[in-house]
Formats: sequence, C-alpha cells, structure tokens
Amino acid sequence: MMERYDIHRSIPAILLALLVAATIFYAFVEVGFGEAKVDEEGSVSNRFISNSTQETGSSNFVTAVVVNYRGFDTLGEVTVLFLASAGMGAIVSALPAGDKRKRPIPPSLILTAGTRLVLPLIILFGSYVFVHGHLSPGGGFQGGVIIASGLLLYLVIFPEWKAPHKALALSESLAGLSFAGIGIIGLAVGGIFLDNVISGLGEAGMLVSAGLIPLIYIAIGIKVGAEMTGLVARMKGGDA
Amino acid sequence: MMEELFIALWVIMSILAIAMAIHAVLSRDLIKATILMAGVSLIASFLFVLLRAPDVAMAEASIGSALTAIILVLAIRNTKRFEEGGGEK
Amino acid sequence: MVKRTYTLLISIVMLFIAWGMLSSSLEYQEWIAGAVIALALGIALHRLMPEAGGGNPFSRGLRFLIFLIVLGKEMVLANIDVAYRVLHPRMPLRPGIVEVDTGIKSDLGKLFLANSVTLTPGTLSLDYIDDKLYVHWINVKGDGIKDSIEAVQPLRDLVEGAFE
Amino acid sequence: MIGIQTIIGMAFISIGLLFQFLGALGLVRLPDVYNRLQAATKSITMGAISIAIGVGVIDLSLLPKALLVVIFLMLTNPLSSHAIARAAYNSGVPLWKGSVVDRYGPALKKLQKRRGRS
Repeated sequence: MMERYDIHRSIPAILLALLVAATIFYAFVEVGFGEAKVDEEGSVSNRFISNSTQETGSSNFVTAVVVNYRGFDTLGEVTVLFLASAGMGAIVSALPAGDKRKRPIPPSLILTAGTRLVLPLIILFGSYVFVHGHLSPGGGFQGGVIIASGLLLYLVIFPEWKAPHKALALSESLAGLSFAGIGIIGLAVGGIFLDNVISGLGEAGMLVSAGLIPLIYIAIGIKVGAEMTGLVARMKGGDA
Repeated sequence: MMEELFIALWVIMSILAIAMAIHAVLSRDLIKATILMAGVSLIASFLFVLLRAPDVAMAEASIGSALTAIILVLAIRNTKRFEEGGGEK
Repeated sequence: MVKRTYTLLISIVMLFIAWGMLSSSLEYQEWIAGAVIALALGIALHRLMPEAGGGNPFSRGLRFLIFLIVLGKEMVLANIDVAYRVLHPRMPLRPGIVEVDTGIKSDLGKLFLANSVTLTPGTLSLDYIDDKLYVHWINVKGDGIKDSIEAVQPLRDLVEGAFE
Repeated sequence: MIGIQTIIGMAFISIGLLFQFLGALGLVRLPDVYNRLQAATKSITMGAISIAIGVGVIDLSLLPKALLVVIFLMLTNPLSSHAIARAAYNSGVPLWKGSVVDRYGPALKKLQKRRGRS
C-alpha cells in the first residue's frame, strides 16, 4: 500500500534542504519576528509607519511603500514579470505541438454550468482586491493573480477555449504604458518620476484617496492578470 | 492563555508543513508531490496571516497553491508522471 | 433575445449585490465604483452565464428564498444523518448509484438541483447523461430502480418552481 | 464580561467544529470513496458555513462578507466533490462490495461507445 521511498537517491536533496534551513535560521535568529521595533528613533520602518498616511493618503502602508516610496522598484518588478512571460511564450511556441493521445474526459454539465456561474464572481473579487489596494490588504499583484486563477479555472474546464492572446497582449501593453505614463506625469508636474501629484485628493480611508496609487494598482492588476493568463494558456498549448 | 494557543497552533502548522515538504521531496509520483507542495503553500499563507501579513498571505495563497500547481501539472502532463531510476515501480 | 437581456440584468444585479457584500460599507463612492465594475463585467460576461428562465421575477425570487430555507433545513438534517451513520457501531449502509429522470431542462436548474442533491441527506450527484441525473445514494430504497425519484424528492419541485 | 453576541457566535463555531470532526471521522470510517465523499462534503460544507456565520455574529461588521463566503461555499463545495467523485468513477475506482445497484456504469459505457463512433 504505502509508497516505498528510495532514501539513498534523496540524500543530497535532504542535505541541501537542511543546509538552507540552517543558513536561514542562522541569518534570521537575530531578527526577532513579531517583535515591535517601532520604538527605535529614526528607523526607516518607524518613519514609514508614522508618516505614510499623511504623505501618501494611503491607509495601507504596505501599499504606500510598494507603490509610492518604492514605486520605481515596482516598475522593475512588473518588467521582470513581463520578461518572464514573454520568454516563456517564446520558448513554448517554438516547441512542436504535444501529442494528443491523452484526451481528457469532457467535463460534465454541472461543472461547466457551475464554472460559468462562478467565474464572474471570481473576477469581481479580483477587481475588488485591486481597486481597494490602498485601503485593505492586497493590491494589484494579488488581484491580478486572483483574476488569472479564475480564468485558469475556465481554461481547465473548457480545454477547447482559445485564449484571446491578441486582446491579452493589448491590455497588458496598455496597462504597462499607463503605469509608465503616470510616472512620466509625475516627472513632468512634480519633477520626480512617479511623483504622487494629487495625493491631497480625498481623505484617507475613502475609496477616492491616495491620489495616483489606486490608478497605478489598477494598471498593475490588469497587467498581472493578463500576463498570468497568457502564460498559463501558452503552457497549456494548443494555439500557442 | 491566548498566547500559548497561538504558539501551539504555530508549531503544529509548521510541523505539518515540514512533514508535507519532506513527503513531497521523497515522493516518486510527481502529481502527488505537486499537490503536497500546494498544501505547503496553503499552510504558509495561513502562517502569514498569523504573522499579520495579509498582503503576503493573499499572494502566497493564489500563486503558490493555484497558479504554480496548475503550471506544474500542465508540465507533468506533457512529460512523464513518475520519476525515473531506482528498482521498484 | 428577451431572455438574453433578462440574463444580463440578473447578472449585473447579482454582481452589484456581491460587490456590496464585499465592501460592506455605505459610502456612495463604493457604490458608484461597484456599479461601474458590475456593469462592465456584466456586459462583458453575460454571454457566459447560464440562462435564467423567464417569468415573473418577483414570484421567482420568492420561490428561490423558499428553496434556500428548505435547503438550509435539509443541510442540518443531512449532517445529523451523517453523524448517525458514522457514529453507529455497524454503520448502516446500503449504497448504490441510481438513475433519476428529473425532468429539469435549464442549465441553471440542473446545476442547482445537482448541488442541492449533494447537500441533502444521503445523496451525492455524480453526473448528467442525456438529462438523467446519476446519484450515489447511501441508503437505497427498494431495488433502486422504481423508487429512484425519491433520492431527489425534497428539492426537485422547488428547483423547478424557481428556475424553470 | 462576555456579551450575548459572543456566546451565540461561539456556539455557532463550536457546532461547526463538531460537524467538521464528524466529517473527518466519516472520512476514516466509511468504506469507499463515494461514501467518504458523502460524509466529507456535507459535514465540511456545513461546518465551514457555521464557522463563517459564527464569526459574522461575533463581529457584525463582518457579517455581509461572511454571508458571501457562505454563498460561495454552497456553490463551489458540492461542485468540487462532484468533480472528485466523477473523476474517481471514470478512472476506475470500484464501488464498495456491499453496494446494491450501479446504474451509472452501463450508461457511461453506452455514452463512450456513442462518442467513439461519432
């Protein structure tokens, strides 16, 4: 009954895992997770925690750090994601089409109807997460990935569905452009790339607040959702 | 009282995650390993919630246990399900 | 065409209500954003949604509410049933898969019937083949061929009233 | 001082945990995949719903979200168990030997023959 393990072959993997675990433990034993370190005068995190709401208008200071203080890094992250997706698309589309021997069992009516009913709700939840990035946990990356996982469900249930790669690429490019465009607006008006020029608009805690942060997060959400969907659709094969 | 419960939950979840990870490394069946890995991600996202990092928890839950698992399953479907080498199976 | 418009309206309202429950606030900004997003998603995805039947929406909604209440009652009964079967020392089981000709036509009705069959005592929906529902029944009555309609009985009429 | 609200919420959560426990017990005790899925689906759906409602009662501002979670669970949990049961049958997991009747197997065979021909 039980699967028999072949321990000898796995010894290097186990040793490597132990080594990594020991290193991580050694490196982080001093950090003290969960302890409050905000009482230190002049520390960076202290400054972010106490000032970010007034400076950026965002109640969620993780978002304030990701999109405002470290906005340029985020642009880099989005670019890395784009490069990964594009590279994978290039590799997968160059491969010969896989064999079609293993035809999956077609889904039953209950599954298809259920997916058709649930998918809009999942996409709505993803949009909720990225629209509320500056108020509640989550943001563009999380919301985009939630949308992608909904479309992934659709792709698994309807294997013959051809992902609209052109529309995905278009929305991805437009979202990326609008992110960079918002940055350039900041450069033109405030003199700093990605400067939050209208941060005074609205009061903190409302939906319309935090200036450009929600707009940037909406762009990131659409971009990540489109990228992830395209990536998985290409991985599935078919029309890649 | 609350503090001890918290720590006990923490320790149990961590041990569970480590056990699942070891099982995943040792398993020959790659689909099984993928599912176990998704489970580890789910536990990790729960631990992130306990550590009051809900942002990270959301990303971990959706990426780790949905997207990565599906990408790995698709890759396995196009290659082979069982690891090669060794005598049995 | 009329049915499509009806489905579009229903899906927009459904998405809007879901947004309201998610945000659970009374700020007008939330409601405006929700309306915009629900409208956009509804228009983009209403072709996807299973079609709802026609008829008077209010009586239909009332029937749906009754359906939900009965479903809740059945779920509690189902759990007591599970508890009885699991805790009984000899586990009284008489399982089998039966075939039920439900007579429900619309996709939405079939979905809700299958889901509620899974949640009611002792039954688990397996598949639809040629409009017949196949149900795994934990306590088959008789030989399981003549009385099979009983497996879906408590909720079938309610589903028919609410979705057909 | 614990309010009445907290007590009601805790009662809901306890009932939910009891149902979850019974579901897990059924998962261990019952003989085959389909019977196990029966117990697991019903108890785990009900248990999760009960816990969500309990949380909503304790903190009333969370109640709408909890209700949304309930709706979502009632939609998706039966779907997933249906998918598991169907996949199990189609990949050849047998019924328990004490089973009385199986009308699905012949119908499935007929369907496959029809599909193969067309």
